[in-house]
Amino acid sequence: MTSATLGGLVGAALVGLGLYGLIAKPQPLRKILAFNLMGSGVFLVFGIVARKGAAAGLQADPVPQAMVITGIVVAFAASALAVNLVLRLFEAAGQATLSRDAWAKLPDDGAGPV
Amino acid sequence: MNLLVDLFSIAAIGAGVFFFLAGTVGLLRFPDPLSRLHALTKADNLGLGLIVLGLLPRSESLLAALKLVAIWALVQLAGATAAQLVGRAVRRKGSAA
Amino acid sequence: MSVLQALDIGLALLVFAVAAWTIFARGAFAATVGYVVYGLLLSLVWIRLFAVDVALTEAAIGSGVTGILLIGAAARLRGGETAGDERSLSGAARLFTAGLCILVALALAGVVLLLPDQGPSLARQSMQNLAETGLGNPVTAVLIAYRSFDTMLEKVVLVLAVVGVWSLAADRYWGGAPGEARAARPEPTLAFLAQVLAPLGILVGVHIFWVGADEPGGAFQGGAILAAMWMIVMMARLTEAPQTNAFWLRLALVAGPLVFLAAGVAGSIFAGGFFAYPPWLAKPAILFIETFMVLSIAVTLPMLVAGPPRREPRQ
Amino acid sequence: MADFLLATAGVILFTVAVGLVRILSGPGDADRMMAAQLIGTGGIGSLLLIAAATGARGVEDVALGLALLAAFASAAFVNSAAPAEDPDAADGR
Repeated sequence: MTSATLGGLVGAALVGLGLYGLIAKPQPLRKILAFNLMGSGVFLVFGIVARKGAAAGLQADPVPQAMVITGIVVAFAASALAVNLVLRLFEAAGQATLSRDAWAKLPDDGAGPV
Repeated sequence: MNLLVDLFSIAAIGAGVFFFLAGTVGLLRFPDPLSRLHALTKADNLGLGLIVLGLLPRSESLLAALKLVAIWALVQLAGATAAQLVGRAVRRKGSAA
Repeated sequence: MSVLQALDIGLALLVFAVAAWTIFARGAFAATVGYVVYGLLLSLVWIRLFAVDVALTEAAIGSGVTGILLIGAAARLRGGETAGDERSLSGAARLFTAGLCILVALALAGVVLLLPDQGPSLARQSMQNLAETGLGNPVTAVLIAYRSFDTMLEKVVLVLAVVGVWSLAADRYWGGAPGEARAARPEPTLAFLAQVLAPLGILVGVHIFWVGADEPGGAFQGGAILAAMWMIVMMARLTEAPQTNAFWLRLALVAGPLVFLAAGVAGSIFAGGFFAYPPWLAKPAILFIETFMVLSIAVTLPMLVAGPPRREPRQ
Repeated sequence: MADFLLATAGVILFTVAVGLVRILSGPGDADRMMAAQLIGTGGIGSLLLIAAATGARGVEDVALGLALLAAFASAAFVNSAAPAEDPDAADGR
């Protein structure tokens, strides 16, 4: 097995792991982590497409590489927005969870201080 | 000549690995955060330093060699300050931190 | 089995184990540190796939800047996880989800295994036209010349993300500076670190941007390192976060996409196509655009991490 | 020689992995921050060794970037762990 195939298999496993975390973990921060994990798994799978497109003296196809670079930056921007939303939720409501029971226990509808 | 360079690399890098091992053993064996921190920084400084030393004669250009030394120096700085910062955090909160 | 294969397998197992830790760890903080470790390991994997430009991006953004963002958030959110959280899915639902996710992973693994050994590739075309761009690094050529529209829009996404973060502010803080007003005295060690690191980091950031024309590196990676340096200086409180209504800040945020767009329009007027560069001007034009992109990235990333305005604007 | 360098990189990654098992599990957050520090140094070491063995170009710059950002996780941790207190007062001096 080549290192490229191995990298792709890791990518596939990461997508599975990330998807599980995204669904099963109730805390928003954990969901953000899981989503990023999933995203990097997709990048890795794309990375082996680049590696298998090695030609013309290059060790990997530059087009997928450039797209992955763009992807990493966009993923960061999205994570930053998501993290700031969670922090704002925590600030406004004193907790940062999407669990329904936890919200039911709050005295008001969670509007909290501004 | 080549053989000599190889022997030097093997000796230095081997010694570097030894310090990484020693650092990990320290992490596993030491009872409290501050002494674990101590073990960690030793691995950082000596381990990476010796590996860089072993790789120096193999670098392609003078610039590459300078970069290797710069990497080691930066890791020194990072290791020393991070150890200080984490150590202060440990002391601030007591041993539970 | 060669040593290299053994190393690859070991690295793959380590990446997988750390990723699993990130998902299954008990505390959010432990999971977050796991993610930072994971990001660093990932740049090793990219080196093994011979994608050094990606490894550099992953090291600077995926591990470095994301680490600041997530660790800061996890530390501030401490106590925000309620005890009832772990019960949110029943055992059966959990099992079902796990089965589903394993199926997805297996399907993807099947695709990976079925990929042809020599896949379709644009490598040849990108090398053939490389001379016309005046660049030596095909990845930079793809980013700034062949697929410039993508890259320009990506810069717009960054600006939109900043607008999104800023609009989380309460009305009265709009236009103010992000971050709480803190104790004036900085942590001395942190201040020392920032004082030593920032000048070196600016040097390295500019270097990585500059060599990006011919070697692995480029505007994203160099800009991200510059951004990290501004962040450490702000964290050490050697400088205040700027007011978000400052004109220079807003100009710097949009300078990258604006110059990029202007270059595109100029191309359609003078060179016969949107984002076309005349060959004799290609390299200077690309470096000119990249310079403003570096500036925008170096300003955007710290603003994304700093969060919404939290102080009333000074008049 | 390449095999020696790769094997060394493998041994370093292995020791780092063992160390990670110990400190990622805590008990405290400070221990966990050490995990980030440990993988930083070990990662840079094995990166340099792998680069020397496989001859990938430009890897020194990746290591340089990682080295620059090595202390950032710890800095962010300290910075948000004690946001409001005066650092000297908190030190008990």
